[in-house]
Formats: sequence, C-alpha cells, structure tokens
Amino acid sequence: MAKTSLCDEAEQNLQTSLASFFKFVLAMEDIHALLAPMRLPANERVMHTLVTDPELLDPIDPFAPSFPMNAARLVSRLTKRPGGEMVAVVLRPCEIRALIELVKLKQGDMENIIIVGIDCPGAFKNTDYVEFAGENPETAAERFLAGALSGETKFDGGVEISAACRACTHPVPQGADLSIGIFGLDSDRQFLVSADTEKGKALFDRLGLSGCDVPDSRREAIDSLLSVRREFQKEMMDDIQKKTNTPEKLATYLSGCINCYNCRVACPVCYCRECVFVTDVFDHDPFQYLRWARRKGMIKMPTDTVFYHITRMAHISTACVGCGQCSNACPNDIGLSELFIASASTSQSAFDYEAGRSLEEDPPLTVFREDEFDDVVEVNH
Amino acid sequence: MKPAFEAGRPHGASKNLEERLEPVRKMLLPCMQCGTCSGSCPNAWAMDFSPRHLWRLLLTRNGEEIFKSRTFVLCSTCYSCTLRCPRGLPLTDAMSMLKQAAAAENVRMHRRSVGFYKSFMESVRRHGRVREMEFMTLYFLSMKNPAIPLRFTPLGMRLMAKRKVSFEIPSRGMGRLDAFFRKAKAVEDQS
Amino acid sequence: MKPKIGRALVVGGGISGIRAALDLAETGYGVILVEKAPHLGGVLSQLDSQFPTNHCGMCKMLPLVERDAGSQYCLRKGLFHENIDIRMSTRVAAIEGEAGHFTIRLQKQPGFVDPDTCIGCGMCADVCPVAVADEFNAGLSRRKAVYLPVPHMTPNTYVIDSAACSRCGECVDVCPTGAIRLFRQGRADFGVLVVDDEYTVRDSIKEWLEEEGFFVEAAASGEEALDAMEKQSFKMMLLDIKMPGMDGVAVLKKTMENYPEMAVVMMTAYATVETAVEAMKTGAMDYLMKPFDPEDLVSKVIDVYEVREASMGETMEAGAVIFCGGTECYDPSTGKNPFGYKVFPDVLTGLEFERLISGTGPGGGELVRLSDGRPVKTIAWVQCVGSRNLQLDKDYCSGICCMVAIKEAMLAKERGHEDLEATIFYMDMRTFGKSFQRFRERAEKDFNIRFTRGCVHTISADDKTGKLMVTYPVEDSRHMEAAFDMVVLSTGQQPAGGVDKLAEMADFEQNPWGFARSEPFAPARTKRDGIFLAGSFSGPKDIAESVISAGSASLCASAAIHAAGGGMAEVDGDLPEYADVSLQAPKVRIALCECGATLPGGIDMERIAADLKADPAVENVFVIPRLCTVEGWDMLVEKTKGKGYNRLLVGACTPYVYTRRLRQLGEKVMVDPALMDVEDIRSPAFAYADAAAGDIEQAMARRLKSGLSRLREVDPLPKQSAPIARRALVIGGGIAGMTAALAIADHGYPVDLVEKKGELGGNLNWLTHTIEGYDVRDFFDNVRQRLEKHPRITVYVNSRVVSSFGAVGNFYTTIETSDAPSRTLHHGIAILATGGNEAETTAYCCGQSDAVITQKVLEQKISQKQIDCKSIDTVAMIQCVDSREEPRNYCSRVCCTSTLKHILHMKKKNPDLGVYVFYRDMMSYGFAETWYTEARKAGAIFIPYTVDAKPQVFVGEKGDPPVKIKAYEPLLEADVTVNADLLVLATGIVPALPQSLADAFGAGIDADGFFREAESKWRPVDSLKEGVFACGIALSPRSVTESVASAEAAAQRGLRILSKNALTSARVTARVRHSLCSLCERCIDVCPYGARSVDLDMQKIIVNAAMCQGCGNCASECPNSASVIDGFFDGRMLDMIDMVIE
Amino acid sequence: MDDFEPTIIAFVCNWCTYTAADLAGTSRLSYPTNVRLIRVMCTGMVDPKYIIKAFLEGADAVLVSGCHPGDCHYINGNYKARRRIKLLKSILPRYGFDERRLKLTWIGASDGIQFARTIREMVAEIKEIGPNEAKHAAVV
Repeated sequence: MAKTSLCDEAEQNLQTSLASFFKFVLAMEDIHALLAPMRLPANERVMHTLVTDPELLDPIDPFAPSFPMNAARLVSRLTKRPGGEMVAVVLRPCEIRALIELVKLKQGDMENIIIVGIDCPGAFKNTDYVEFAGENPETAAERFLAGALSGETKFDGGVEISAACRACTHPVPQGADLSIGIFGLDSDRQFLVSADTEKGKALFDRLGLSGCDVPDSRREAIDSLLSVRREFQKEMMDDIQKKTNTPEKLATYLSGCINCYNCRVACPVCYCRECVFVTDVFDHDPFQYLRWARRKGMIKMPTDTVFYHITRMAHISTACVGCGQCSNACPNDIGLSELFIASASTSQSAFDYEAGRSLEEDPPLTVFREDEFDDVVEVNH
Repeated sequence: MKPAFEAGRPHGASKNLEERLEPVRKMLLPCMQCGTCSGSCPNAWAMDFSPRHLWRLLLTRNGEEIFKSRTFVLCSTCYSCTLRCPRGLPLTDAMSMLKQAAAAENVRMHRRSVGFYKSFMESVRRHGRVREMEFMTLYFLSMKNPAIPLRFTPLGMRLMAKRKVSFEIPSRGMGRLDAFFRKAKAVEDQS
Repeated sequence: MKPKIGRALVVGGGISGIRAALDLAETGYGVILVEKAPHLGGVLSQLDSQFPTNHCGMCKMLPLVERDAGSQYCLRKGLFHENIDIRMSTRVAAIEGEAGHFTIRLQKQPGFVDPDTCIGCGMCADVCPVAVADEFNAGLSRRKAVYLPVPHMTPNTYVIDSAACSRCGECVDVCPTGAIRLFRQGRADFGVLVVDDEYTVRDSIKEWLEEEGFFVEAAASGEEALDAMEKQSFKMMLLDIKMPGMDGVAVLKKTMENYPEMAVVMMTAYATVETAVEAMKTGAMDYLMKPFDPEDLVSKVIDVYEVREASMGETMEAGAVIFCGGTECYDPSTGKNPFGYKVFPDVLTGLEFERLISGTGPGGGELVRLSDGRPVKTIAWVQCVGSRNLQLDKDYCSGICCMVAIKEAMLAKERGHEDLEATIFYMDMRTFGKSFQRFRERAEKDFNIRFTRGCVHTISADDKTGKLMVTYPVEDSRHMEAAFDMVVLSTGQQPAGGVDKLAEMADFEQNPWGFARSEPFAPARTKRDGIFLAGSFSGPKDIAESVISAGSASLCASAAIHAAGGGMAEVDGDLPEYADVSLQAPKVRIALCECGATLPGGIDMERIAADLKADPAVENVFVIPRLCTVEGWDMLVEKTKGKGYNRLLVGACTPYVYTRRLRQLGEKVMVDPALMDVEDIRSPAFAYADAAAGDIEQAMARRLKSGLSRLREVDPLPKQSAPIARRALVIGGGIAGMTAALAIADHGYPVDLVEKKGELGGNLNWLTHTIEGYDVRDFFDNVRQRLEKHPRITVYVNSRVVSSFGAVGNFYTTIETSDAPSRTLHHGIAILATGGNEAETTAYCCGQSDAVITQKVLEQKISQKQIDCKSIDTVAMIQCVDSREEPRNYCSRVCCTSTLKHILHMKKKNPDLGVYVFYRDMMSYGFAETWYTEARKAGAIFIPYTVDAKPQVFVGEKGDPPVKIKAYEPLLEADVTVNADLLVLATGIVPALPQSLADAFGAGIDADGFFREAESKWRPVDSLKEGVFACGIALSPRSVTESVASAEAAAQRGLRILSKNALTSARVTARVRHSLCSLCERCIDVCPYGARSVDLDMQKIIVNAAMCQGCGNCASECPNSASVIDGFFDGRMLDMIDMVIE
Repeated sequence: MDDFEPTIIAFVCNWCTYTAADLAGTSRLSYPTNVRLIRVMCTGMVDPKYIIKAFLEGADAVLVSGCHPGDCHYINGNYKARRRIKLLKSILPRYGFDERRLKLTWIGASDGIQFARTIREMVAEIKEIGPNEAKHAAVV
C-alpha cells in the first residue's frame, strides 16, 4: 500500500510550497543533491539543475510546460558508473520510464537515487515554450496549469501542448519512490505526495508527512484525461498510418531528413555512444553512391535516411517511451514522435512488453524462450 | 481374487506330478513370457489357458493348475511354437512331457484323453496302422460308459457312409511295428 | 601450426572414428583416418534425425579451439582437418610391430573415377545403362552403376560400382573432364602373356583380357614365349601344357629360373591334369581346365592382378591404432523371416523408414505405403527384431532400438498424415540413458504415441484393404489383431561383417557375442597394446556413448604414443611472414575457372570478367580452362606470381576443396591465404540448369561480386593468443576422478585432485565385483597405488572447492582443506567428477525392518558375509524404487544389472533360493541381457508391475514371514503374494554435484542435479563453458567401466587444451571496438558460450577469443556495430546485399 | 506484370540451410534463379539492418533460414533470430513492406528438397503480391 499525504498550505501557492517541500528533502542528511527542473538565473529557460544547496531551490519549477530534454539521460550520467552519492531526481513519468529502460541496458543505476515523480499534464515544444513564457517565465507554470488541468491543450499565442504529450497515456508517474500529484486537486496550492517503494516510504516517514486518503476527484480527473488522450493517440496513429503506409509515402514523410541525428541525440533510450550510422559502417565510397543512383535513376542525398529511421525503430521501438523529444529536436519539423509512437505500440505489443513498465522485464531482444513465436516461422514439411 | 501362489509354498500338484514337472520347468527357465507361442498356436482358441499362461504357471510352480488345464492335451504337435520361440525353447516337447505326466500319474481329469491316445496306439501296435472300428471300440471300452458310444453314433454313421471308417481288417502290417514298440517301451522303462 | 608429435591410425569413419580422429588431431597428433566406404559418416550419413532434438547437430563435434585447423561446415559434407589425412575406400591390410611403433599396410579399393578431376556434373550417371538398388536409400530407390555414394558430400564425386558396371564405356566417352578411366592405368601396365599353339584359343583369350584393360601379348609356342619375355616384361603368363616343340612344363621351368616373380597359370585339358598338378610344384600358381568359361579366366587374372596391387599398397607408421568399425543391422529377411520382410512391401526396417522420411530419400520424405503409394495412417514398430533372441544366437540387447523407435514414431507423427496413429510393440522399453525416460513420456503424452507391451508374432496381409495385420498378445493371455498401413522392424545391431578377419589380422579378441572384446575396466583396450576400440565395434552403443568411447580410445592411443616417446616427428617449418597490406588500398586479382566445357552453352567467362573489371578494386581478371587439373593449378600459380595486387579471388566449384591448397599457394606466391577466397560459381549452373545463359552468367557474377565485397573488407588482424596454465584440477576422487587424473598426469601435466572425504575411491569402497566377475577391489587397489605414487598428482583429501574464477586456460580456484589454510590453484582446465550415491528411500517399508534393505546394503552384507544365502528361502527385489517417475524421473542404469548380479551370486550359493523380482522394464541393455537370461535360467521369477499398481509391502509381526509382498501378476491375471526373508530395493543413483560448485565453474546442472552437457550426444562430457568437463556419475548414472570411459574422454577433452602453449583465436572471432561501446552488456546476455565479460575497472567488454565461436549473435545484438565479427563486418555485409541485388 | 521476376535475398546459416542449398544444387533440384544466397555463420548473426537494407535496395522478399530448434550449431542463435524476425514483422508492414515478404524457416542440412520447394513457393507467392515498391522509388 502506498503512503499518501496532502500538502496544502493555505498561505502559499503551489510554486512556493513545492520549493519548501524540496528544500526539506534536500536538507535530509543522506540526500546529497537534488536534480530538478529550475528556472535558470537568466530566468528564461527551465532546465534540469543539480542542486546541493537547499537555499538555492526557490526557482524550482517542475510543472513549467518546458521539456527541453528527457532527463533520463542526465540521471544516466549521474549513475552509470559506481561511486555516486545519493541524489533525489525530479522526473516526469516518461523520464522515469526511459530511465528504467536505460537501467536495464546498464546505462544507469537506481541504487543511489531517489526518484521523485510528478504528475505530467504535458509540455510545449521548445520554441513554443519560449513563446509562451514570454516576459514572465515565473508565472508560466501557473498559467499553464490553469488551462491544462481543465483540459485545455491550446494556449495564448496559439501554442499547443506537443503531440507526443497529448498522445501520452502515462501522465501519472510509475516506478517513482515519491510522487507528486496535482491531478484532481486544487492546483493553486495543493499537491499530493505519495510513496510507492520501500525507499520512498522510508523517506516519507522521515519527512514527517501525515497520511491521508487519495481524494476521489483525483481518480476521476485522471480517467477523464486518459480517455481524451487515448482518443487523440488513436487519431494520431491512424493519421500517421495513412501518411506512411507505403515505402514511397514514408520516404516523402522523411524527405526533410538531413542526417543530423539530432533525434537520436535527443532520444533518451538511444544510448549508443556513437550511432552506427555515423561509424565506418556507413562510410561509403563515392562509386557506391553512383551505383545506387544508377540503379534507381536518382537518389535523395544524403542517403540512408529512411534506412536510418527504420533501423532506429528496430533498435529502440521496444524501448520507446513516447516522450516526443525526437520531434522536439528535429530542425526540419519532421513528425518523428508520431512515427515512433505508432511503431512502438506494435512492436511492444508483439512482445507483450511495455517500455518502462518494470525493471523485472527483460528487453525483448536480449532473451528468448524455446517455445514461442511459431507464428513467424514458415513450416515446411 | 485368490492369490495364485505364495512363494516358498507353491500350489503344487501331487509329489509325483511335481517330480515329473521339474524337468519341464528346468527346460523352460529361459522363457521370457513374450507370448509368441500362444500367438503361433493354431489351437490356442480352444485352450483354457494360452501356452504362455501355462508356462507361467509352470515356472511359478503352480503344478495343480496345470493339470486342471486342458491346454497341453489340445496340443496337436504342429511345432509352430517351437519354430518361432525367440528363446529357442522346445515347447512342443514340453507339451508332450505334460501329456505323458498326466498319463503316467493317471490324472483323473485327463483319463479320457489318455484313453484316446492309448486306444489309438494299441490299434497301431496290433495292425501297423490304425483300424478305426477297433480304435473306437477300444476307446469306448476304456471309458467304461455306455452312453458315450451312443453319443457318437450319428457321427459314426456319416463317417461310414463316406467310407472313412472301414470294417475291413488289413493284415499286411500285423506285427511289423513290434520292434518299434519294444524299443519305445525299453526307453520309457529306462527313464 | 604446432609440431605433430606422433601419428595414429583410426580405422572406420563413422561417428566414433570421426570423434577419435578429431580428438587426436586437436591434441596435435597426425591422424590417418581410413574408411572402407567411399564416404565418411557411417550409418549416420543415412540418418537425418537423432534423438532428442529429432534433427541433426553433428557439426557440434567440430573443433572449438583452434577452429581454423578444421572445416567450418556441416559434417555431412565431409571433414577437413589439417592434422587428419582421410583415406576413403581403403582397408587396413596388415598391422605389424608394437605399440608406439606399428607398421601398417593400407589397401585402397580400385577406383575408376579420379576424385581430383571429377566435378560431380553427373553426365556419366545420365548415360549409364545399369540401374541397381541404392544402398544409401536402404535399397528403396535405384541408382546407376556410376553414382554418388551420398547426396550431400562436398566435394561430391562419382564412384563406379565395379560389381554392377558392365564396362560399356558410355560414361568414359561423355565425361567432360576425362575423370573416368574404366580401364585403369594399372591394368595396362599389367602385362599378360598368353601361350597356346591353337590360334583361336590364344586370340580369344587376348580379346577377353584386352577388354578388361590388360596389356596382352600372345605367343604360339614356348620358344616364341621366351622370346617375348626377353623383349618385354610380363607379370603373368597363361601357359598351355601340351604344345608341339617345347611343352608347357619346360617353358615353366625356364620361366621360373629367369623370372621367379611371374605368376603362371597352366592351361590344361582333362588328360593332362596330373601334369598340371605336378607343374604347381615347379612354381605354377594355378591351373585352368579346358574348356573354360571366359569369366573364370578373366576373374582369375583380375584376382592375381588385385593381389599384386594390394601387396603394393601403401605402408605407413603409426604409434597406435583405433578400430571404430561400427556394427551392421540385422537383416530380417534371413532366417525364418516371421514378419514377412521383403515379402510385404510395407514391412520396413528402421533404416529404410528413416530413408523413406528423409528429404534426400526415395520419395522426398513423403510417408506413403510402398505397396500402393497411399498415405500411411497407421504405423507400428516391432521391437527386438534380431535382438534378445536365443534362436538367432543373439542373447544381447542392441541398446539403441527403443529410443530410435520412439524417435521414428515422433517423426512419423510430425511429418506424416495429420491423423497418423503410431504404436510401438515392445517387451521392455529400455529408456536407460539420461533423459530417455522423459523423452518416452513426451512421446506418450504430447505425441499420443501408443506403447503396447507385447511381442508381435505374426504379420500377415489383408488383400482387401492392403493393410498389414499384426497379431500380438495382450497381458491377459488374449491375442489381438490390429491393422496397420506400415510396420517398421526395429532391427538390432550385430557385429560388423569381417570383424573376425580384422581380429585375426590385428590380433585382438572377440567377445562371446562376436564383437571386439575389450579388457576389464578398460573399455577401449584390447589385449594387444596399442590397439584400441571405439564406438559400437565393441558392443552396441548410442551416439553419446560412442562419442565418449571415442574419447576414451583416443586418450589411450595418445598415452601409447606418448609413452613410446612421441614417435615420428612431423614438424612443420616456420610459418611464412606475409607483408602487412592493411594500409594499402585493396587490389583484387580474380581467377575464373571455366570448368572444362561443362558449363551450359553460351556462358561467356570473358563477359563476366569484363563486368567485374568495372569495379575499381579489381586489379585484373583472368580465365583458367580447368583449375582442378595439374596444368590448371600450375597456371594459377604462374598467373598469381606477379605483384600489383594484394588479394586473390578464385571463382571455381566447391570452395571447401581449396582450403589446404590456398595455403600452399599463399606460401608460393607470398600472399596471405587469409586474403584469398574461393567463390563457388559452379552451382548456379546446376541450380539454374533450365535458365538462360545470360541469367546464369549474372548469377555467377553476383556470387563473384559478393566474394569481392567480402575480400575487399578483409584485413588480416594478428591472431590473439593467450598463454595458459598447463595444469588440471580434478574434483572428486572416485573412479572417474582418479582415472581422469592419471590420464592427464601420464601425459606429463600436473594434476590437483580434490576429494571431500578422507579417502579416495568413492563407490569403489563398497563395490566388490562386477556381474562379469571382475574384482573391483583389485582394480581399485591398482589405480590407487598408481595414483599415490604418481609424481605429477597432488591429492587433497578432506578438501572442497570454495570458489573459482577465470576461464579456459586460466582458472584460479580456492580450495579449503580441514585443519589447513585455504590455498588457490592456478589451472587450465577443470574436470568435475563428483560422483553420486545410492538414493535413500522410505518406500516399501525401508527402514522399518532389517528384512528390507537397499542394493548397496545387500552388496555390503554379502561382501562382509553377513548374509547366509543357504539359511534363507526366498528373496524378493523391487526395481525402480522412487525412480522413473517424478520427481526423479530417470533410469539409474546400473540397478537392473546389480539385481542380476546379486541373483546370480545368491543362486550360486543356494540354487533352491526363491527369487522374485518386481520390475517395470528390465534395463539389461547390451550384453547384460545375457545375465538376464542367466538369472532366468537360474530360476528367478520376474514379475512386471506398473506405476499405477506398485507392489505392496508388509513387514511381518512375530511369527509371520519377515516381509510380505503383494502384487498383481498380469500373465496369471491374479494377485500374488510373496513371503520373503529379504526384500532388496533398487533405489537408483542420485548425483552429488553441488549447485555452488557447478556455478563456481560456470557449468550447468540439469533438473535432476546431473551435469548439463554442452550437447547430450555430440559433446557429452563438455560443459558449454570451455575448459570445464565432467565424467562419471556426475555426468549421468553409469557403471564402473562406463565411468572409466567417460573419465578418459573428459581427460582427452582437457588434453586438447593442455597440449597447447597458448590458445589462439580463430579467423572468424568477435571483437569489440571499445571506442563505440556503451557497455550495455546485451552482447554478454546473448553469448551462448559465456565468452564475454565486462571488466568494470577497465570499463571494457572482454572477449575470450578462445571461447568465442564466431556465431555473431553479439554483433547483431549490438546496435552500433561496436561488437563485430571478423570477416562479417556490417559494412561489408551491407555492401554485399547491395551487390547481390544488382 | 507478367514478366515480374522477384529478387529474393536469402540469409542462410552456414551449417544447415547453406548445406541444404548445396545439396539442392548437387542433387540437381532446380529452383528459380531469383534467390541470392548470403551465407552467414548463424541466423542469429542476421542483423535487422541487413533485412531493412535488402528491402530498401529493392529486394522483393527476404528469407532467413537456419537450423531447426535445438539444432543450432551455436546452441540457440536461431531462437534469437526468431525474435528479431518477430520484431521486424511488427515494424515493416506499417510502411508497406508486406509481411509475407519476410520469411523465416528452419531447413536442415539434408532438406535439399525443402530448400528448393521453399524458394519455388516463395517466388510464386511474391509474384502474386507484386514487386516491392522500394525497388524503383528513391527510397534509401
């Protein structure tokens, strides 16, 4: 049973009470640092920041609709090799799920972190966030939550929650030690802290939080959000299916690709130190390009773009958490997250696997059973 | 179900019969109960125990049961079982030995068959071949039961009509087999 | 390559022969592998499927370390190893000398087709007018007199069946490469002089013999004959006796004076027979009486010719000889043939059945009735045909037929008609090997195969339905008749034909069953030192046991050669140093073989050459008319001598042939053979025989281009090699451990032997004698003394392994000895010989009464004379106690034999003792069957029971018999009660291999606690982790002798490694490109050999190059090609895909 | 298109299917020229990249064929290959690469007939489906 506590301080708003909560957390003797989204001093960008001094936590802003990168990659850096100290990390649900995938791939470790997950109403694309934050980044979260929690997806200035977020069916953190909930509460000042793991419960107790039941309104709010998102997800997938259901259409869809590989740099589960597509494997000789051009009459340059994206699907679609960072990173606005989310849904269901669901489930391609998947084998007797 | 045997205390037949069974048992020890004998026996359908069952009784020292059975009497000495036994056992010989044991010890149940055999041989001894009428007469006499000849009358009539049974007394073979019978007697007496 | 320190001869190229040859070759010996058939593989070349996978897997026998020395392709295609010299169609004619120094004469069968020139095109078979039954398909199909002995060999060359060949010569005319010489060179050199005064006689003889290819001269008189002999040399003379002038006898005398080697056959009329006989005293070899049949005369000449040829056979030396002659199948058409084999077409032998369902079989694998071609829906197997049969003088069990039948029934179920019903008729289902019992149950439960206990005695045909009627007894004495579409006879094994002759020639003995006799407790040894036995030559064996016995025999052979000082050194010279071309741009020279004129018309090699030249990496392309000829090869050498290129691609036929030759070529022209490759451009011409020339050309070009793309990327990397600790650790001091330790130490390598108890010996401490009557204690004393005196063996008693790390070549194992500090041993290999014990039980009132004891207790009581057999009346025994049912669902293999041993012992002491054995299936496999018969003859009564109706046991109160057993007797159809003085339980064996120990060495343990072999048939003593082996009971339940065999086999597997200074990687091996690696360790997860590990300090993935087998699973799992397989680099593979699509 | 001759890329394992293909050749079982064999040591060596590459270069079908379950020379490479094929079959059809164009079979060393038959059947099936669109389109 999870432990839950409602933080509701009448004289404070959400922002300030969160700041005091995290100050309290970082003040704990055995927590040496906190990694959380903060408004940077220039007051413009919200980035994950590694903080050791609790006094500097005032600009903490986890609910800002800014998602510049998937922080699972950052946690990977902090934990990939042994010797780290205990860090509390504040993560969105998709970041936690990506982290779980990375840990399975030995790119990170859970031992020295406490994951503080947050309810995620979504975020804007990077450029949209800058637009939305405008002159008042410190009120961006408040303005955003006011609309988002009541089901709005479009905001002033025509900015819209990113497609990946609108299609996300995991708005509530899973696998966190502590979770901070805002759905179904009075978001101006209330938030719910719950502890789901042994580690989380121990911290919960030491923080001296008092227990409470989860209000019914929360469940209802989450259900309604999920149903809207599922519907959008379906639409999105149908749409992408129509746009890419032949090789030629796929090529058209990806025609803007310039081999910049930003998408794979942004992707939290593309963990390779160097993508195979930039290694000597794809270091073609000039006559090879001409050979291809001759065979098909013409080829798009740079080459290997469709190849790259399908290969990336083969590599990571079973680990894809649908965070949308690929789209966010594309300089030519290719809707990559739509493509990958759709592909991930079929490949993960093929293996009855869900990225980020559990540390106990082995990545599908690292294991096998002797008796399985006879459906893909042609029988010839 | 009644226990078929209790080891150490087998349901043996009389001491004399047991003594006569012993050499048969020894002869058949390698039997592995495969049942080829039963399968190849043309008379098995008429037997109360299959040959395999009979040998099993023999090996498990159930002598009493053996002599209650008609199985060995029905052996027509065709040698199919001997030919086919994968253990190479002289099964037909074993059947004959059982017949002889029953005859020698005058086992009540087999008196009729013994009488049949004896009458047959007696006729052969006298004439060098079987003389059907005499054979029948001898057999009926040995049965000491006047009802029997009557029972066989219709069959006899039919056989006579087909000239399968003859009244003629052939004389050519008279005494010719005496030496043969003397030798057999001598061998029997010896053993 | 390492020096070869001696040579062994292996006779027989079946599985055990191949295994023995490989074992010795891998240890560094030279091996001559002699096979009388024209192909390797023995009977397994005909069997596609083996239990338990019901497929093949033979290739798993190939070398794992130093793989490059051997072939890297399916073993059915053939075998290549640089240390093995294979001689097909060859027999051993004589073995002289002694162990370590044998002189051996080999005799090659005359062959008509030159295998070096034959390209396997098959044009000869097309024109051959003679068709005979094909023995490869067990006679189910027909072949020509010129034929391929097996379809899957590579190179696959035709042979001529000399007996069937009509010598019509059609094939000679049509052979495009002139490979067929029906009248062989040898005969033309064999001059025959025919001397007769009658013209017609000498002329017709001349004609007959010339037809056979002999060189013949005729002389009309003695004088003429002597003249002719002066002018020319003759080997043989056919000499008429009665001639005007000088008569035959005078000519003979003169000839014998001048030409004593001449073979003279006198020709005589009836009147002068006595003279002819007299002439033989003078030196004539034989005489022929006129008038004679031409065939008699010709065959006499051929005989003389072949004897002479044979005497000229090759002579070689070898330090040891291993006979692996195998067995042959009983032919059910001989004798009484009660099953109508060859009378009813649908009655087959097992071998025929396997051919029938094989893809290379007569019907392409269709399971149909041979009588009318209708699908088989019901099929029966009849067990013990030609086995366990006293009438046929085969009082032994062939041991393999039960499992073979189960396998075949499963195959029938899988491949046959969907409604197919399979029934196996058996007497005892002998599932006595590891995992066999579960296999049987799978057959029963998952495959619905019916097992019917009963011996089929009659098979007849129902003319109306075309079905076979099978009659069999059911247990209640009734008989059943069932109809089947097909009946398969599980024919037994019998000694291979000619064992007696071989035994005489090589001076080894035969056992009472006609097989080669092995020595007590030394299954591979014969009475003659240096002559060893492997496989079923010494008694029926399944594949696993054959492989083990081959290991055991090669160990003995190795020891014999070693003891004799290593024998003839065949040290190879230094390896040539090739220039490093890794920094040069690839320049490929291409040689194309035109394959004589055998390619389909219209194919233009020059066109292909022009196409290839378009690639900038191609330096030059030239065409060679026929590479397989001497001239062709010389031309290749000539054309590759020039500089200007750094890689060579050859387009020819089968690439396998060229491995050895390319190495030679490399040395000659100083180009690294690793930078040469052969691409098969011949098979497109076969496969696409119907296609247009242009298409075939394209297909050939594509192959060459893919070869080109491969070669372009090849950079020969220096081989990695790691030094090893040439020391062995053996864990367990029972017979297996002691044997293994001695075997290794005798080869000069130190051995540490660790025993957990205070004394060595294990189960030998309580066993007294074997069923054959051999004294176990004497044997034990002998072994122990030798072991304790051995300078290279260190024994640690009261010790156990605490931990171990490392890999093959370098293990570091810590052992703890009571009352002593722990110590760490550095060793190259480990052998687990932890043995096992008799299982304990509480079943059947065991433990409640002194009258209920286990077999071990009985053996001990007998040896300690605590049982007086004369004072007891009745003993009962129950087999399979807690065995062959879950959770201990395996047969312990030794208990039935122990039971028989005890019966015979006690019956000997007290012939009147009543003995009753309750059993499920008597597992008296092999020659133990004879003891089963003996036990019956001694009067023991065997009563079968089933798991559902086990005997009930009651322990007696005062006054009652000590123990009472109630059971159902199925034949009497009655309950029986046995009142016994003693009840002996066969509780079977449990292993004593602790999980922690297995884990320490990375070895697997199976569900029952036994060592998990790398592969149950082909690698029966290996662990998947290289360098770790197991033997004895740790492996599976086995007898003392079987334990010795497995221990020797395990030692042999270890010696393979210890015999090397360092382990070197193979050409196709995985590497890690560390700068790309993200350390996700997925490659470690997928590596089946445990060859990969992560070094956390160095932050690197480490590949153990000796353990890596180059399967490439790591490479395809690695998302960014950080893990690569040499020779299969991703860039090259992608390029190749590109090339072939073009 | 009557004259459509599909191109089939077959990745065959060195131990089993390659031997079967050889056997089909030496047994002179003719099979269509459409197949292009690429020998790999093990089906477990077939990187998904290879298959994707083949399709993008215009292969009309890809066959991956190796040892039967339990027979893999490398113990279990074929099981891993099966998962990779499963993965690709869940991805490629989304983009118009018909699922039937990718086949995995187990063909043992002595199954020369099966090899020839598999190729024949595959060619016939692909002829029905028609050419891979990527063959001519500038999809790389």
